[in-house]
Amino acid sequence: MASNLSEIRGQFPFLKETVNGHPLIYLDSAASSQKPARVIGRMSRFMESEYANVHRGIHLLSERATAAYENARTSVAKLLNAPREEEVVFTRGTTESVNLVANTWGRENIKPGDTILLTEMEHHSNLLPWLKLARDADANVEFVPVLENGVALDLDSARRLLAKGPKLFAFVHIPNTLGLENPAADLCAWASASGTTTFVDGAQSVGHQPVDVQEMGCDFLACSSHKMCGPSGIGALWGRHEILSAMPPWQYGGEMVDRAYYDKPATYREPPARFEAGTPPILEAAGWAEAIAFLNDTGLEAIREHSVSLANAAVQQLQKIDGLRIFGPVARQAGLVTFSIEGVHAHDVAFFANERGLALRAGHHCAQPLMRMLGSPSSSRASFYLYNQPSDVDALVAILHEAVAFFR
Amino acid sequence: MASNLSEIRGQFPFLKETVNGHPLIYLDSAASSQKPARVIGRMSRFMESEYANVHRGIHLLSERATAAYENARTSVAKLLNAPREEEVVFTRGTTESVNLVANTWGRENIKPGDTILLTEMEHHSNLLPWLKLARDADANVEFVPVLENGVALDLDSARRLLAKGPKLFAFVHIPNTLGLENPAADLCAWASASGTTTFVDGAQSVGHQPVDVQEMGCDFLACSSHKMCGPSGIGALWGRHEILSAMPPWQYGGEMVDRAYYDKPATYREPPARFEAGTPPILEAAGWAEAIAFLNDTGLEAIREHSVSLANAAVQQLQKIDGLRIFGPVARQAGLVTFSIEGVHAHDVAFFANERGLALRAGHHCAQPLMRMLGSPSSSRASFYLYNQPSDVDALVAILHEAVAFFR
Amino acid sequence: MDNELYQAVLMQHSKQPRNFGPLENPTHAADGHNALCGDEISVALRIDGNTVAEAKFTGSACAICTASASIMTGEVKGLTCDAVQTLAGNFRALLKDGTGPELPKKLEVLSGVHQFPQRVKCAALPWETLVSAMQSPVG
Amino acid sequence: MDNELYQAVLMQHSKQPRNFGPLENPTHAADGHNALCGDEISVALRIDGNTVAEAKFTGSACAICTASASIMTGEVKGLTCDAVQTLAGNFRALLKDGTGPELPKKLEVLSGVHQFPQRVKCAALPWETLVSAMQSPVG
Ligand SMILES: Cc1ncc(COP(=O)(O)O)c(C=O)c1O
Ligand SMILES: Cc1ncc(COP(=O)(O)O)c(C=O)c1O
Repeated sequence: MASNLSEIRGQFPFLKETVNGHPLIYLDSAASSQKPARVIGRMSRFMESEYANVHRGIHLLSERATAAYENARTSVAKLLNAPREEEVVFTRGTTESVNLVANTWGRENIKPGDTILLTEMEHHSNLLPWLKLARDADANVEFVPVLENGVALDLDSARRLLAKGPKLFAFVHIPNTLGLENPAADLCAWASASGTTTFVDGAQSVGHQPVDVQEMGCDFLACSSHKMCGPSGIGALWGRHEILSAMPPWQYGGEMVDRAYYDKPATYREPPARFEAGTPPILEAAGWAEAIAFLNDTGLEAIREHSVSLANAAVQQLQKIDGLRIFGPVARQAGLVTFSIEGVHAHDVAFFANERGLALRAGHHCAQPLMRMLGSPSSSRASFYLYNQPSDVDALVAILHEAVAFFR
Repeated sequence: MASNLSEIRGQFPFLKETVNGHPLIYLDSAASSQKPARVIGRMSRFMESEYANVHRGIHLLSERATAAYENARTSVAKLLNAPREEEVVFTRGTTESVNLVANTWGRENIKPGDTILLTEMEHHSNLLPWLKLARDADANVEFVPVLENGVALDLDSARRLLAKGPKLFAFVHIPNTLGLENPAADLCAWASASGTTTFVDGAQSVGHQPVDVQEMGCDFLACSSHKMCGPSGIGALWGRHEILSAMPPWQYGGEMVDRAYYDKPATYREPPARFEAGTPPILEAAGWAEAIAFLNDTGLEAIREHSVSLANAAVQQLQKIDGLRIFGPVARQAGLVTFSIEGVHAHDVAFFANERGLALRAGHHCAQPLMRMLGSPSSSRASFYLYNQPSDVDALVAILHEAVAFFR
Repeated sequence: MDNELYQAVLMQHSKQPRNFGPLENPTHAADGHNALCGDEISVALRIDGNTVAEAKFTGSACAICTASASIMTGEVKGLTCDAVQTLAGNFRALLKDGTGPELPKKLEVLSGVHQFPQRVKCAALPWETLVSAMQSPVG
Repeated sequence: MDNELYQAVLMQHSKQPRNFGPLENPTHAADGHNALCGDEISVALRIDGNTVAEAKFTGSACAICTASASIMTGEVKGLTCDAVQTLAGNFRALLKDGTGPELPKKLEVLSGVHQFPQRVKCAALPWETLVSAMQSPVG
């Protein structure tokens, strides 16, 4: 990818922005990614000549919109190598996907005394819905521990806890904090051996590297368009067809119903329609499909290598800053670095960096329990994606040196 | 509005589309509306130079995105004349807003034996979530009847049923089928007198005419951006502050939590954040705000008059077609006409019309119980909005004459 | 344009459908519907041994669905249940591609439907309901 | 740029905050936090009669929040609770508009904050926590 990096960067209009005269360096893709011109253009064209409500229309625009919407489903299915495209349910994003499963599969399958297994490195979105479910269902929650300084999931414990046969194991594929990748295929294999259902939070991995649900062997996987060059407002839940088919609806309304009555229970359509109540994110599906095409054209393996190599370069240089602590493994497995600096609060770091054009994230990264456990309720995060370049790392390092001199 | 109609039409790129050489005539705005160039342009610009995740960012793009997102909340609050902007919760649309209230306020307040009052003219989205809630809570459901041929809600019955003090009265302001407007302020006044909480489905009214929640006196109101020249993927729930503040969360995840723990219940933020779990529809908020500005510039009263006058003209001429039956009142109160034609199935009408460039909707319009009761499980609907013109009505009438000749 | 779909023969079937109306003493029956456009159809059969002796339909459906049901009920009368299954499969192929193996001439009037994907369901509904009826003994 | 916000006096307060550390035998105390950026602060008071006799704070917070807490704890000592309430209100106005009625000179070092809306919460947090502490008797 190094060879065509400038070509890729040329496709991202946001790179023209400046802060106080400094070119903008965006190191906050783990929160949300920027959009290439072709996604922006696709969405405009869609609104200009293809937009209408989907599914029930028998007119030109409705046919075009339906085709775009369903083609997006095909794109997502292919991106995940899903066996069937009906297994892809459109949601608002990863968070809604987790809530959907917790409220349908969860409420039907988690019984008093059952165990839900999570890990200590979950984003709030893959933590709170399960904690709520467990409370309501009188189930237990166990956590696979994280090793010292967040360098890895404790796989021995994972294996032991999975051998006890929890009902569900929900875990993050790539956490948004530690720069590591969990061995999802192994975890799912151990889970299956115990009859445990698996839910994978793919928010940070899908669109950042190849992800194959069949190879992974999971039962559910969730992801968000906005983290992979697509628009906000859409994401997906992928679930095995047998499991989805057996799940009751969650949200009720138009499109998901087969026959509705005043005085008797309605009958519902098959998945995915059953889980897509109301007007769905139509425009967003068209934009997301274009983002996926863009990522495929660029190459997901190349994107991963690029982001990880930038993160590795950052780790190498940041380690030299006195009092700077990096969370997670030294050899990066994912394109981000979370760190704290003794005597300099993350909020000040982010503010100071922004004044120089550098966009960092500060805070608990929606992973309060993990960051509290690691002893750093507030930390800074630099995350890399395909539009970042090696000089971004140099700028990061230089600005952090300056910040340390200023604040300490 | 008649004077600047051509100027308004000039702002809608979709009008350049053709079908078999015929200019496109879009009479399906009640399903979803088309987008003006300034909304399309706003969304492009937003993605080019203002996009990031909202709320937690301390960098330029995140500040811009947060400002746009919160300004959109202000725009919606003003559009509805809401007393406070924190009363506006962003959702995917009307359907999700109904589900949100049914699963929070509903589950806390509807007890066994309580009554939920609905009307016979509800869209599935304002029907099925309440039926599900009533089943789960062991509550009763009653319906305010619709008068013969759907000409009006039976207000005497409404008054009588409300006097019995149901716990909740959920009703549609403007149904998507009958071309009428329910007297929402009266209905809410009768409800309040009995201590009944009111939920108004504003999907077809907000953005099509002035709507004022304070004047209306309701407790909740739901609407969708895509029905009012804004993007899909976003809508709103408005709720009175005291009521929203007392409601538990529904979806759990990032942004809605205050403090999260592994081993004890989290604490949650105040509304609206409490109800906006995960990355929200950010881009969509920016687009919706622009759509609202566009509607305000055009004038909501003028838009209503325009659409209703086209519907009235259509009724006048359609009445002359032999065997054509129009549902709802002769004098239109809203800009749409639903009809059936003896011996010609709605599906064929829509197909035939589309071949001539005319976009109609056919089917049950997500109001199966109503349409079944009116004796027409499948009907056609022509709906008008600010970009339609008088000649669209003439084309509709001419094509229906042709269709009758062809199919009968 | 319309003519490719609404051929004259098809319109005859839709305006004056054959085998339309209730069947007395059916042995098998099923209802089908298309939530998307509002087609509603019921198919009733009298199966003698392994042969479809009688087939009628009722309901309210669009021209394509009505014509398809009219033609279908005519074609399947006298066939064995196995032959009906095969025919249903071949008809599905016709709707998908515009051609199908070993199809009675009369069914070819529906070959234009495959060009209009949103109408394929209309033509297919009677056959789906028929197949479901063969598996649903009455009473 | 930074200098408008991080003035020299402010940086002194943040690097060497006054009244930082635990207070023995507090009569009133409260915790405050800013979920958005991770500021965490605890304010402890000894209120004698109607007067704030002692005020200290602990926690981990950004420079603006720390400096604001350092200055605040110095200013409120010896004031009546009513006077503290008034001062808190005036300080809110300063953060909103960059000026405020009757503010002690020392607080003016924070007047630059209003230009950075995303930092207003940082400067306000100690005061919000103080007001909440005054309403929260210990034990
Ligand atoms: C690991 C992880 N899981 C879940 C989420 C939630 O995704 P979303 O906000 O798109 O629902 C995020 C992103 O914030 C994330 O990084
Ligand atoms: C009256 C009415 N209520 C509710 C809805 C549902 O709105 P949405 O599909 O945007 O959730 C619609 C639109 O389809 C409607 O017309």
